Amino acid sequence: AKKENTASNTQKQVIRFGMMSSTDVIPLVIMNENKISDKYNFELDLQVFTSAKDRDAAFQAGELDGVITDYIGICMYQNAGFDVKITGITDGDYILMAGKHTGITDISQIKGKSIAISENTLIEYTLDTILKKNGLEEADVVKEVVPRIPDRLELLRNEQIDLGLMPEPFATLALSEDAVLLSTANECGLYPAVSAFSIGALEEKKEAIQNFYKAYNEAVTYLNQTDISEYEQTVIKAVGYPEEMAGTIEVKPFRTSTLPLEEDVLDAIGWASSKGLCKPDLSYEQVTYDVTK
Amino acid sequence: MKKLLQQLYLFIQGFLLIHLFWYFCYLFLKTTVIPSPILVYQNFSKVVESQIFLHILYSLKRIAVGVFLSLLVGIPLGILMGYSKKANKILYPLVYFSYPIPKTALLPIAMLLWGMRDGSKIVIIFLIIVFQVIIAVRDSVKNIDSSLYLVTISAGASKIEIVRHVTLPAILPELLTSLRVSIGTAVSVLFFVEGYGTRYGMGYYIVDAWSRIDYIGMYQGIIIISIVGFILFASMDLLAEKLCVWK
Amino acid sequence: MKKLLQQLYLFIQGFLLIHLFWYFCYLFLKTTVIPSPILVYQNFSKVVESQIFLHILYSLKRIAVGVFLSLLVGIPLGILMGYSKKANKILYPLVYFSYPIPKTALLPIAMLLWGMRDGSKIVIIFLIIVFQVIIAVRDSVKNIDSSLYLVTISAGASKIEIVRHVTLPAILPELLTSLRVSIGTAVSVLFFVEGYGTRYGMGYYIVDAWSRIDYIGMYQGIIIISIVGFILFASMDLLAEKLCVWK
Amino acid sequence: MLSIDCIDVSYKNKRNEISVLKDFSLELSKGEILTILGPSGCGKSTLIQVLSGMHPFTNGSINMTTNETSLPLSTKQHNIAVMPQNCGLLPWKTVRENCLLPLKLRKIPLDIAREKELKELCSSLKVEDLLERFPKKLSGGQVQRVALVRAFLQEPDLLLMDEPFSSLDAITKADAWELFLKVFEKKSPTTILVTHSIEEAMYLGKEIIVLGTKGKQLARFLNPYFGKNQMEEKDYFLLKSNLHSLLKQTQGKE
Amino acid sequence: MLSIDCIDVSYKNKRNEISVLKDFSLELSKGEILTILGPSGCGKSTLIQVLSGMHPFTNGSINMTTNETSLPLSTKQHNIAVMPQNCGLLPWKTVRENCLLPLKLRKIPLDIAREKELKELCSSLKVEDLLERFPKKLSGGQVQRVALVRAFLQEPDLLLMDEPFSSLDAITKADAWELFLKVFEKKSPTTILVTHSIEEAMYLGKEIIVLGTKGKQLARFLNPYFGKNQMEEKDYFLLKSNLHSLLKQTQGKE
Ligand SMILES: Nc1ncnc2c1ncn2[C@@H]1O[C@H](COP(=O)(O)OP(=O)(O)OP(=O)(O)O)[C@@H](O)[C@H]1O
Ligand SMILES: Nc1ncnc2c1ncn2[C@@H]1O[C@H](COP(=O)(O)OP(=O)(O)OP(=O)(O)O)[C@@H](O)[C@H]1O
Ligand SMILES: [Mg+2]
Ligand SMILES: [Mg+2]
Repeated sequence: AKKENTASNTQKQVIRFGMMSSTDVIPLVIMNENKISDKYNFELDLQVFTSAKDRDAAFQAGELDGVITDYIGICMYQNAGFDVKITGITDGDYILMAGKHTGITDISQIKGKSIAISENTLIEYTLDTILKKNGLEEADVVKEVVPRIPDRLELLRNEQIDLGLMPEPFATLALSEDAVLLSTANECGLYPAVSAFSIGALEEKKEAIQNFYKAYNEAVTYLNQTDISEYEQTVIKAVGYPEEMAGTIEVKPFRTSTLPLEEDVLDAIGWASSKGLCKPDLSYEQVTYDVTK
Repeated sequence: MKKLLQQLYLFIQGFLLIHLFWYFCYLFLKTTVIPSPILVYQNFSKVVESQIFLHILYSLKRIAVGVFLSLLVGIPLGILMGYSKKANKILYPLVYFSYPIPKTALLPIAMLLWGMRDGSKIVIIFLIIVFQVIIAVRDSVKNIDSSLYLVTISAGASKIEIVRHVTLPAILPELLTSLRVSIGTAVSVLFFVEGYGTRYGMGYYIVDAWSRIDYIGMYQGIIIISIVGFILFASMDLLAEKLCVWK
Repeated sequence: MKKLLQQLYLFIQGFLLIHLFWYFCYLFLKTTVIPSPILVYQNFSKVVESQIFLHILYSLKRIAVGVFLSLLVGIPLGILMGYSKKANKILYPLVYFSYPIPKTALLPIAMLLWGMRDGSKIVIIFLIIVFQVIIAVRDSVKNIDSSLYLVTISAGASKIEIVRHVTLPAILPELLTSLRVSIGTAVSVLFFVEGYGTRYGMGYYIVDAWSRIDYIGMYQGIIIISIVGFILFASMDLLAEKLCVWK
Repeated sequence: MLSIDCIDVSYKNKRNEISVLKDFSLELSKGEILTILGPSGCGKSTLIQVLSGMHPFTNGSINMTTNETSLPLSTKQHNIAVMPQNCGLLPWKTVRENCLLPLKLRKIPLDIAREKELKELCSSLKVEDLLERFPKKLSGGQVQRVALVRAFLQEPDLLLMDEPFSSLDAITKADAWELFLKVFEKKSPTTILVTHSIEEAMYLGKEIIVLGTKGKQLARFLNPYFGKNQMEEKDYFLLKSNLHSLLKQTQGKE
Repeated sequence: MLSIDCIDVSYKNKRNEISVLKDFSLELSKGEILTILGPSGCGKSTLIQVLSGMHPFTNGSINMTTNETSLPLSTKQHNIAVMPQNCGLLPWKTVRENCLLPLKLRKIPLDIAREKELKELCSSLKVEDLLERFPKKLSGGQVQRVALVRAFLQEPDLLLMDEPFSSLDAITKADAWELFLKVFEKKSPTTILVTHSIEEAMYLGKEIIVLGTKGKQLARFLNPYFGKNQMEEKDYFLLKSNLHSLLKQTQGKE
């Protein structure tokens, strides 16, 4: 159906944007839903992926112009020789929880407990950051690799694992079933998710991408000023909340898009290079791109 | 007609048996990942609303093209390897090396070359199935009783005529088995290849539900895929009966 | 001895052919997704350092157990379905329904029931392969020439003796084919089942590299898995030759 | 005693059913040899298949008396040896294994006496050099001789042979006939032998039966020339030409 | 003219090599019938297989002259019809399709004359009712008769038959012999016929050859009794018993 749209509006530039379901994507979906993108004369082709590997593959294959990713993802793209620039920030939180029967109520009790995460990703970085902020070390928890988030949720629910670190909507689901909230990324001052474009797209579709961020900010303004009831269905669909949660969903205020802070990015680069995911001399300038200039 | 009714009866019987098993699992395991079958069926109207036939059609198209291409490539290659020692010498290390490569790991390349739409999906299905077909065809060609060729060869048949009159009918039963296995594999692979770049397909339906932890939806998708698979298999059986009249 | 050398020669030849193909792809496509084979081999020392043999061993264990279990269950079930109309009537709808279910979608259940370690991995491998074995065995049992039974039956053989003296040897060639296909499938499935709950295995090695967008590492893993797969297949061929001396 | 009582035998296809034996009856005393003559396609092989438990029959019954108890014929209760028309060697067993298979299935131990018997039979039929070969590597006549060894090695209650000498050359055939008579003398199983050769039927059959289409019995009589080479005798020729014309009668009606 | 010149034929196994024909030569004029007698396992079927292009030979050469050009025998250059020992019907073709397959492969159109010939041959051999059946549903003799129809229907330069009448009853066999002679008279292909029956060899062969082990030629002569039923004649008996004792000689040495 999307292709037909393009055919009728040939002069509009198309931005092909890859993402995975999470709260980060709400402004993007609203952009399409409320026809903000039309107003700014570009077309937003949103592609949903269920696995980061698939998304990265499509991105590298040139099937996408931009993606929602994170600091660590950017480091890995750069390391793979794929020039992807951070062009803006997005909002999403990652919540560290303990299973309801583990008896853990505070983050200080998690020593030696097991946690399901994905390796060499934002999640592991977030975990390490949270641990560090709370005076713990990486080795204090047992990391189990489980790539798919739904599987991690199941393991937590069914007490096969003690801890979970999850984005929405999984965190809400777990918490609604009496999982214990221990900490969150945002609490620790960590906002690792970003939107990013490949350098090729930035050169080719610069104007459209500038407009994309204008539209993004307009969508954010709309979201922050409007009562959730007006766009709850959109949120449920985009994020993947279960239908039953209608009416109870909360959405934190969104930030308008800017470039992330240099020290945050450098922190992440430091972590990534210590894991061998990128070279330590990667600079802030190399990984960011100011579209407003 | 009577045959069809009988098939239907078996279908229902198998259906019930599996559901009974499922229900017991639900009762005894009491875990969130196994919802009650009753609940799943209560919500079935949603499935129909969600354009399930479109999903099925998309998947069937991908399977059909993938399987067809694998047969198109796999049967001649398999026959070639079965007959020609030279061809076998060149092709067999290639096949033996390429077969174990997890084709899903080639996704980046497939996407690069054939895009994220049906192109790469079909290529992945093709790559997964074609080696199964090649191996099955080659092995069954090697197992053909050599006395079957005598009359045909002495009557001056060309290579193509030998394939047409002896080889193909002789390997037909194994070919049909291989087709069954391939279709089964293709259906399961849907789950993987429909996880990206599409909003249609039974695989997408399941993955989508799964990632939304909508287990009811996921099981509905699995039921749909099972039924479609069953129908494909049953049609294969009918086809086999039609094709192998001489048995 | 001469045979082994010949095998080695073929091995090297196939190896070179594939790499030539790869190199051309690299030259013409010029994309990060396809690194230069030279680069990949220059970094090969890293692979050896990274305990690759441990990875291989872990994977082999999982494959061996999974394949063994599938044969253990699949062969008797297939034979039963091939011979007994009654058993076939009950089992065939079950098999036809369960076969197309994407087993990977059952991962949550498998993980909860058998844990994240080898248990669930082996169960998934088993579930994927067992249906292929059942179908292949059933079909080939049905294709056995009925005149082969005459002497054995009239000599008063029990059912088990018939299976031992007639059925098993008669389906052996197809069984070996099915085993080849199964092993190929199992190797590819590694990629999926070793993506979680383990830090060892060739599948893990590839997935890990992929998720780090480390294409060089990923290709190294693919090379390793290819070689291991090749060796498995070649041993299957040797086994087939040993077992089917009567051909 | 073997008694076949009014059985019907047919081949079922998807669409039609071909009736082969209709209301077929036959009695045969213990230790007799019955040779069956009949036109091609009259149902001789089918009868052998039915008796060896491979093919079902409808109506009627087949009983066999051994040790004074009469039981429905079954491969479990009765010791049946069969040599089918295509010889029925298992391709995956060597000649030796093929020959010993029926004994193994009947749980008869392979003692020295039996080993010696195998050797003797093999050398009589000149297959002693082929013992370790697989059937695929044998010529047509060799296959048949191996199947003969196998059949002769058993000690069955009922011996069924379907054209057992058809691929043998004149000399070997004559030897095989003698061997058959010798084995029969020793073990005297109840025997049914299907053949196309009138001479064979007259040399090997204590009784001869001539079948017409659908297994209709055209004649049955005691054969005075059993085991005798009386080709010169006038009565022999008379009987032979009688059989010949009987067979000729059956041909028009197939 | 067919000329086989000093060929060696053997079966190769993984370990050993079984030599079957050693330095074998044979000449046969166009339009002749050669019947081959020989003990079981002497290499008759192997020879047929070699001539029909299925089995390779080493050394020597096989040439055939048709239309005055002599070429190495090949299934592409020469029109060869073969009836193998196991008849070689394709299980997935009906009787009719099996009979017509060689014609189809030789691109000979199925005109009315040929259709009529098929009908006639079938009714002579009494398989006219079986045309739509599959070979699995035939009796042993029926299979052989169908294979005969197929062979007779072709118009080959070279006709090879391996024990073509072995599963036929006396009456059918006699009919088939007559039919063979009739067909031969009409089409006169160069024919090699392998048989185990001395009578058959003497009735159907213009020339007779007796083979010993490894294909050694023990005798070859023109047969004065070709197509003649002179069983009463003394010379006939003499020849027959000569052949018999020749065959007997070969037996000890196998
Ligand atoms: N595939 C094979 N491999 C090895 N040896 C074989 C093979 N086929 C036949 N032989 C051997 O070759 C010899 C000749 O076989 P062939 O079939 O030509 O005999 P034949 O003269 O036709 O005998 P018969 O009259 O019994 O049919 C036999 O001794 C046989 O054992
Ligand atoms: N599987 C089958 N399905 C249908 N009909 C069959 C089948 N097998 C045999 N027949 C038919 O049954 C009849 C009897 O066959 P059978 O093999 O018993 O004949 P036979 O007396 O042994 O003949 P022959 O002397 O030619 O071996 C034949 O007319 C044949 O066509
Ligand atoms: Mg018969
Ligand atoms: Mg022969």
